[in-house]
Amino acid sequence: KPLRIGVSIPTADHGWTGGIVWWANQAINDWKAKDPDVTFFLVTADSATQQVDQVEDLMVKGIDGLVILAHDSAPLTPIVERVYKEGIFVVSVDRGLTKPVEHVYVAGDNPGLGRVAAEWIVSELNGKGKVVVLEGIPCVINTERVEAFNAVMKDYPGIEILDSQPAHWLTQKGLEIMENYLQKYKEIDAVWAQDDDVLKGVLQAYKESGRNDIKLFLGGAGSKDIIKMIMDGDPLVRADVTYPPSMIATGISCAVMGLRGEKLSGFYQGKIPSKIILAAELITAENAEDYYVPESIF
Amino acid sequence: MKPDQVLVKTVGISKSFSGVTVLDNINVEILQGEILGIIGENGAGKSTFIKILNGTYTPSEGRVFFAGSPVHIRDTSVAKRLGISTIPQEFNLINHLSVYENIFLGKELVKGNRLLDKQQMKEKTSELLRELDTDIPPDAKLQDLSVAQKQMVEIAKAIAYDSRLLIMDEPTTVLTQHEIDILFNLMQRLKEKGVTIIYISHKLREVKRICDRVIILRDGQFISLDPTDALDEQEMARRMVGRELTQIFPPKIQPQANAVLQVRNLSVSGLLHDISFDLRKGEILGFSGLIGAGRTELAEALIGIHPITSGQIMINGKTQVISSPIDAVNNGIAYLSEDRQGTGVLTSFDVASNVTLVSLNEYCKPLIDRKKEKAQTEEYIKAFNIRTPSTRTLLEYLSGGNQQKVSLAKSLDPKPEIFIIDEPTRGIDVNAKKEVYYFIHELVKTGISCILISSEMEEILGLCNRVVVMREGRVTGILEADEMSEAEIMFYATGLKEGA
Amino acid sequence: MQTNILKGKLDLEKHGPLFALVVLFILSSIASPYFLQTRNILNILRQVSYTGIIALGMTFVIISGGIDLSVGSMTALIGGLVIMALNYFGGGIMAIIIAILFGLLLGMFLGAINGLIITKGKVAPFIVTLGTMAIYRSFTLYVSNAGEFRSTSNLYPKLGMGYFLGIPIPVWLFFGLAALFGVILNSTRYGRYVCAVGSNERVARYSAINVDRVRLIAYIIVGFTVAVSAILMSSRLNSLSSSNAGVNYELDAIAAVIIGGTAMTGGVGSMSGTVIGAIILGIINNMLNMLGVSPYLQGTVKGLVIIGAVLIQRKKA
Amino acid sequence: MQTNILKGKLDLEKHGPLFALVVLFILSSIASPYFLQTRNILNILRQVSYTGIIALGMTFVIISGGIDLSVGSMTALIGGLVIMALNYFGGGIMAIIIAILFGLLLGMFLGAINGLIITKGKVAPFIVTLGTMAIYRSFTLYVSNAGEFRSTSNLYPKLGMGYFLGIPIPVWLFFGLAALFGVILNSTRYGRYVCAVGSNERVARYSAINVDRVRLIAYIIVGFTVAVSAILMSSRLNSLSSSNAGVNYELDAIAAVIIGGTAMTGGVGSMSGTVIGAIILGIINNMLNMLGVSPYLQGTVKGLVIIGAVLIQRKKA
Ligand SMILES: Nc1ncnc2c1ncn2[C@@H]1O[C@H](COP(=O)(O)OP(=O)(O)OP(=O)(O)O)[C@@H](O)[C@H]1O
Ligand SMILES: Nc1ncnc2c1ncn2[C@@H]1O[C@H](COP(=O)(O)OP(=O)(O)OP(=O)(O)O)[C@@H](O)[C@H]1O
Ligand SMILES: [Mg+2]
Ligand SMILES: [Mg+2]
Repeated sequence: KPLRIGVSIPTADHGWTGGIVWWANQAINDWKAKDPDVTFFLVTADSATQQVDQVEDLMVKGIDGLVILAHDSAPLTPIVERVYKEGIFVVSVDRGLTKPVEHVYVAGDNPGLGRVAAEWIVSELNGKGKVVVLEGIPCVINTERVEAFNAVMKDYPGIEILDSQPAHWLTQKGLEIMENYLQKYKEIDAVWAQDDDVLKGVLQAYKESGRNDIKLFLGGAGSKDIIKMIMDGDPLVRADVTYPPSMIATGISCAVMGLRGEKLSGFYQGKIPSKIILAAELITAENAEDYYVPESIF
Repeated sequence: MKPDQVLVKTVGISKSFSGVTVLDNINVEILQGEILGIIGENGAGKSTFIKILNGTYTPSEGRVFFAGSPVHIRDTSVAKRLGISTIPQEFNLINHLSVYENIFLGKELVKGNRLLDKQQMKEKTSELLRELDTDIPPDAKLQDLSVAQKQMVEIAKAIAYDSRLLIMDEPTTVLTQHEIDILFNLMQRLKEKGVTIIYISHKLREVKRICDRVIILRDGQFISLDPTDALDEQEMARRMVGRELTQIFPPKIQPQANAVLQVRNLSVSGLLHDISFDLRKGEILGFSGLIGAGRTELAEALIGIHPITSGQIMINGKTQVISSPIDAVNNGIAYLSEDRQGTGVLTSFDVASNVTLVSLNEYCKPLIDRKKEKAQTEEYIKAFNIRTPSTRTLLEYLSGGNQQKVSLAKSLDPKPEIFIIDEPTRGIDVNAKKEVYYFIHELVKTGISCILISSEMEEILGLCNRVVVMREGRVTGILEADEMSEAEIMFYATGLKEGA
Repeated sequence: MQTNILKGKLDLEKHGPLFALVVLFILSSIASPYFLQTRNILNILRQVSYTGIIALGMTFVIISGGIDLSVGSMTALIGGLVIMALNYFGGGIMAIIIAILFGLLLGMFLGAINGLIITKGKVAPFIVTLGTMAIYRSFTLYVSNAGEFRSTSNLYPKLGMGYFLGIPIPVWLFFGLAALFGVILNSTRYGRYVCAVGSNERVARYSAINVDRVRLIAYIIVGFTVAVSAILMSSRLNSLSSSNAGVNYELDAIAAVIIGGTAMTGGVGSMSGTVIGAIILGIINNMLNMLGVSPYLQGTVKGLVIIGAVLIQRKKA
Repeated sequence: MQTNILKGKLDLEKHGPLFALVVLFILSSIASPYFLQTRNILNILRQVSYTGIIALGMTFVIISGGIDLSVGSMTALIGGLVIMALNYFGGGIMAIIIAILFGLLLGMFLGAINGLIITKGKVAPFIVTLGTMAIYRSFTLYVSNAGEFRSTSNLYPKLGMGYFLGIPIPVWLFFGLAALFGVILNSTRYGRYVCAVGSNERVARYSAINVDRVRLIAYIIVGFTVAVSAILMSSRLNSLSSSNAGVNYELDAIAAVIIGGTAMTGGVGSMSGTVIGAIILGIINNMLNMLGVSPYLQGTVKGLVIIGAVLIQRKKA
């Protein structure tokens, strides 16, 4: 039986979303090879409203399944609700919707990312030290991560958070802000950059400053360059926390399997799970190799 | 309405720009229903004076009384309310709007539902233009009109409004005798209706003919206010300049026999048809015609602005393709535009940068040699008596006539072989005119050839060796020196006579 | 004869955008079988109406010789505050009416702020609206803590999602406002003055036109249209994201105006052109999705079509 | 006497941006103890030099009456392709020289594309460069699969990270180019022509100036500066992200030009003004971080300072 599946994701506007686009294409190609009866329509949107438009366009084409990584939760909810009510199989990835209008929800763990990062920093610093934070774009995801991070840190009075500024998940911005931090704070023990793109800028600024007081740097999301550094035993970048863009590929698989009525091996239930939260995993030198996908772009 | 009632009275009006007084303590009374002339050299302060009356400038000192009561003409809308309208020296028209939209700008007619009454405005426009004996369609876009047509629109705009005081700042500089006659008739009629008119001009003959009284200004000072009957043109000129004026036209020089420019069967689609003439070396060749005769278009075709559809241009016997002003300059052709601010000078540039704009190459080695630029500009300032504080003053701060002189200097600076001058003395005073005529005389003496497009018959007769008469984009006649007379030229220009 | 030729030329120039639209329309019908479906056409119209409505107001601003880069941020701010007002008043029918009125007033107020700084402060419109673009966005983030505005009303979405005679409500408003503004631009004093001011400010001033007021009103109008658009959008989504609602709207709106034949330098322009410009942009986006153009190459296609749509007009005219 | 006063007025106008800079400088020194540290000043200068260099080229374009929105995307495309070229040739010193030459030529080529469509196609600069902004970005994403360009050279980063006499190389280039362009603008035929074209195109045409060529060259110059900036940036990070390198550079560059006193409508402007404008923007960003302004309110402060920096000039002049 032929299947038509729409995949709606944000445009590649920074490294991680670039990874999303790459993994979406990857999964689509894998499935095309495996199951020639499935047709995919991939659309990418700059903004929530554009994404709404694109979902409408997909509906005109008559799809059986929709995999959506929403730009924003609330704005996409009404349209996805319409899709859902038309009986289309909906898989929502990463950013949840404000109503239960999906069949499967696949997501990374945003609070988890903040929590795991905080816990690792605390343990590496032995509960004592000065930390600076580079946040993402001011938005919900960022807030969840930062709040979880701060919640952990609250329990350790020995840790002082010196500053927390938005670096918008941009390398260049990370570079600038880190330059300013280095200027402003004569002593820093650890840097949490939240995102690996930003971390690259941060490392550059540190390198240029010629300082050697910082003991550790932690990014986030698990880009291949940073994983490579961990594998190669970099003294400053010893860990990373995943927030894998491959989740979109998992979402696409869920759509096909859901529509085909397949179940997960090892699961005793008849259907695939309706909620899948991918753990925020800590990557260290021991396990880095498992996470390294050299052909990925992120 | 008593004829001798005072409409406008100025008491101690002065105006200074950045500390320089350009108008000093002017006390005059303008009478209801008179036509009052204002004359004076370029930069004497004529435009400044009327700009104070119409609200463009506020005086630095002094007061204005209108119809007996003191008024503070803060801006143009106050002047409008008082019933003062102006035909300004530089066009105040909007290129993107049509003729009727321009005429009614700021005083649109509206219907009961507050929407514009376009039909009525168009009809009124047609009426006004008919009164001026011009057949410009009310719907035409302003940018498609010639300079003379724009001037007629500007006149129509001013009279469309039932004003009590009508100010005309050099309205006739681009008009031919025909239109001037129409305008004067109209002024006479308005005067009979009790409208007061202020008339500024450098054409003293016109002032003598139309004005009841005349004010003379010199260097911002009031010189005299007399009935025109009491003055002749020589006396006016003498008072303006402050000294005796000698013969205005230089003697004519016989040109050489060889032609530097030969135009053969030149046509530009829709504008020019089958034009042929020769320009000899050292000749001043006049071009005469009524408005819309196509003289400006011909000049623009010669410098490559209008693409030529057929025919040839030969320079020194060789056929040349001139498809842009750059080609023209390279072929030694220079052009002085009649549209001073539209295509002539850059008002946001200073005097020196304007003068050297076309010939800038001569001043580069490779950086611009500012000293040389300054020295050259100062020569022109001396030669044409340009009134400017310095070579680095922006052109927008110069009076109209002085801008014209800069424009002339700018086209002359590349030292052309063929010089096309379109209305060269537009808005410049008698004395400066003389300087310009003698300058042209000096030029042709050195072997430069001139095409002189002029609407001033005197100029054509006084300067030119021969004259080409055009009508509706065609050459209707070429008159040799001995055939040249005002009447003969008009015959060809109006189409009563034809054939070269 | 001369007049005829002049007119002929003018008409072609006037109809350049329409010509571009027709070409694009024909190409799209051939390229995709879905394109001509009623539902798709309605989708396109609804999709363009949000930035299209803003573009209508922007037309006045651009003709008057200005520009407004703040419309995107303003959309987010107004949409967000309207939702907050709605929630505050309880979400009933009265609450909706009050919130809408509040939104429209707010839009005109924000537009007036732009206009006043530009006219009274004599600062270039580009700089002023670049500044307020940052400021309005920052307010939005601040009131929402960078989160989302969510309406609790069940009634509110009816407005943005509703239909009237089979046509979505935003589309009605888009065409309705276009007709109204077309009349204002072509047949009222204000419209005439906008063109005059944009074409030559000095002359306009000389003709006793209150130049500052004309320009101020243009910014108030665009503020009003932004409010309409913000209300429609927030109602359609029943929520609004503070960080990315309205992002890049200024570019879309300005592009629609210019593709529609309005000169960037001011002085001339038309409302029908702007409507066509907005629809052209909508068709481009729709076709990119319908044809499944590679995400990486969508930008190329979009860029080429935008330039092409304007080039085609030049060639014809 | 008039001359003096006229000059005096002119000078104040000319020095408006400088005045704004001084005010901001004093305020910043008071507000933050770190501000005046040599290192911080050098940081600011280096941070502004990337968009600052682009702003220098943009100054020509804006004075000539145009605009270039594509500079950000162009930065990404050139930076990316330079890295690819570098890797292809092996990353040695020769490879670096070839890659840089290639990058500069590419920049001029991309600028020329903009310029040619604008002058030959007679399409508004806003539309053309909006289109090429999308196209250049799309190419970048396409060649990199929306990933990152990574250089394998160990030598390349020396360029962007290096110092000469204690001053970072990008800063040298920024000031060097500013000086060079200042001379071109003020003391060469081309500079004079750019002002003439921007001030009144018709007069320029009648004055035998090749208007199209003057404008084309302005776009080629901005392409060149974009290339310089792209090379410096990619060399500093030894890599470049295809999706977000150069995003919003056009806004920063244009803002720098206009804060520097160049008129958006063309005709007048200065290079020193642009340098000052770029530094003003840099100080704003620096202070926002130094003072730890709430992320949500940073936009407000930034917007206010931008508008204020221009307002202060008006008041003085
Ligand atoms: N805006 C201005 N700023 C500075 N100086 C000015 C300004 N306007 C006029 N002037 C100066 O005032 C003087 C008088 O100018 P005005 O335009 O009144 O002369 P005019 O008598 O009309 O001359 P013309 O016959 O050439 O038109 C001139 O020297 C001129 O340079
Ligand atoms: N831009 C234009 N587009 C179309 N027609 C034009 C344009 N400019 C002028 N014309 C027409 O060309 C004809 C000749 O123009 P013009 O009046 O300039 O001739 P002229 O002999 O130079 O007159 P004048 O003595 O008043 O300068 C007129 O019929 C005019 O309407
Ligand atoms: Mg005058
Ligand atoms: Mg003429």
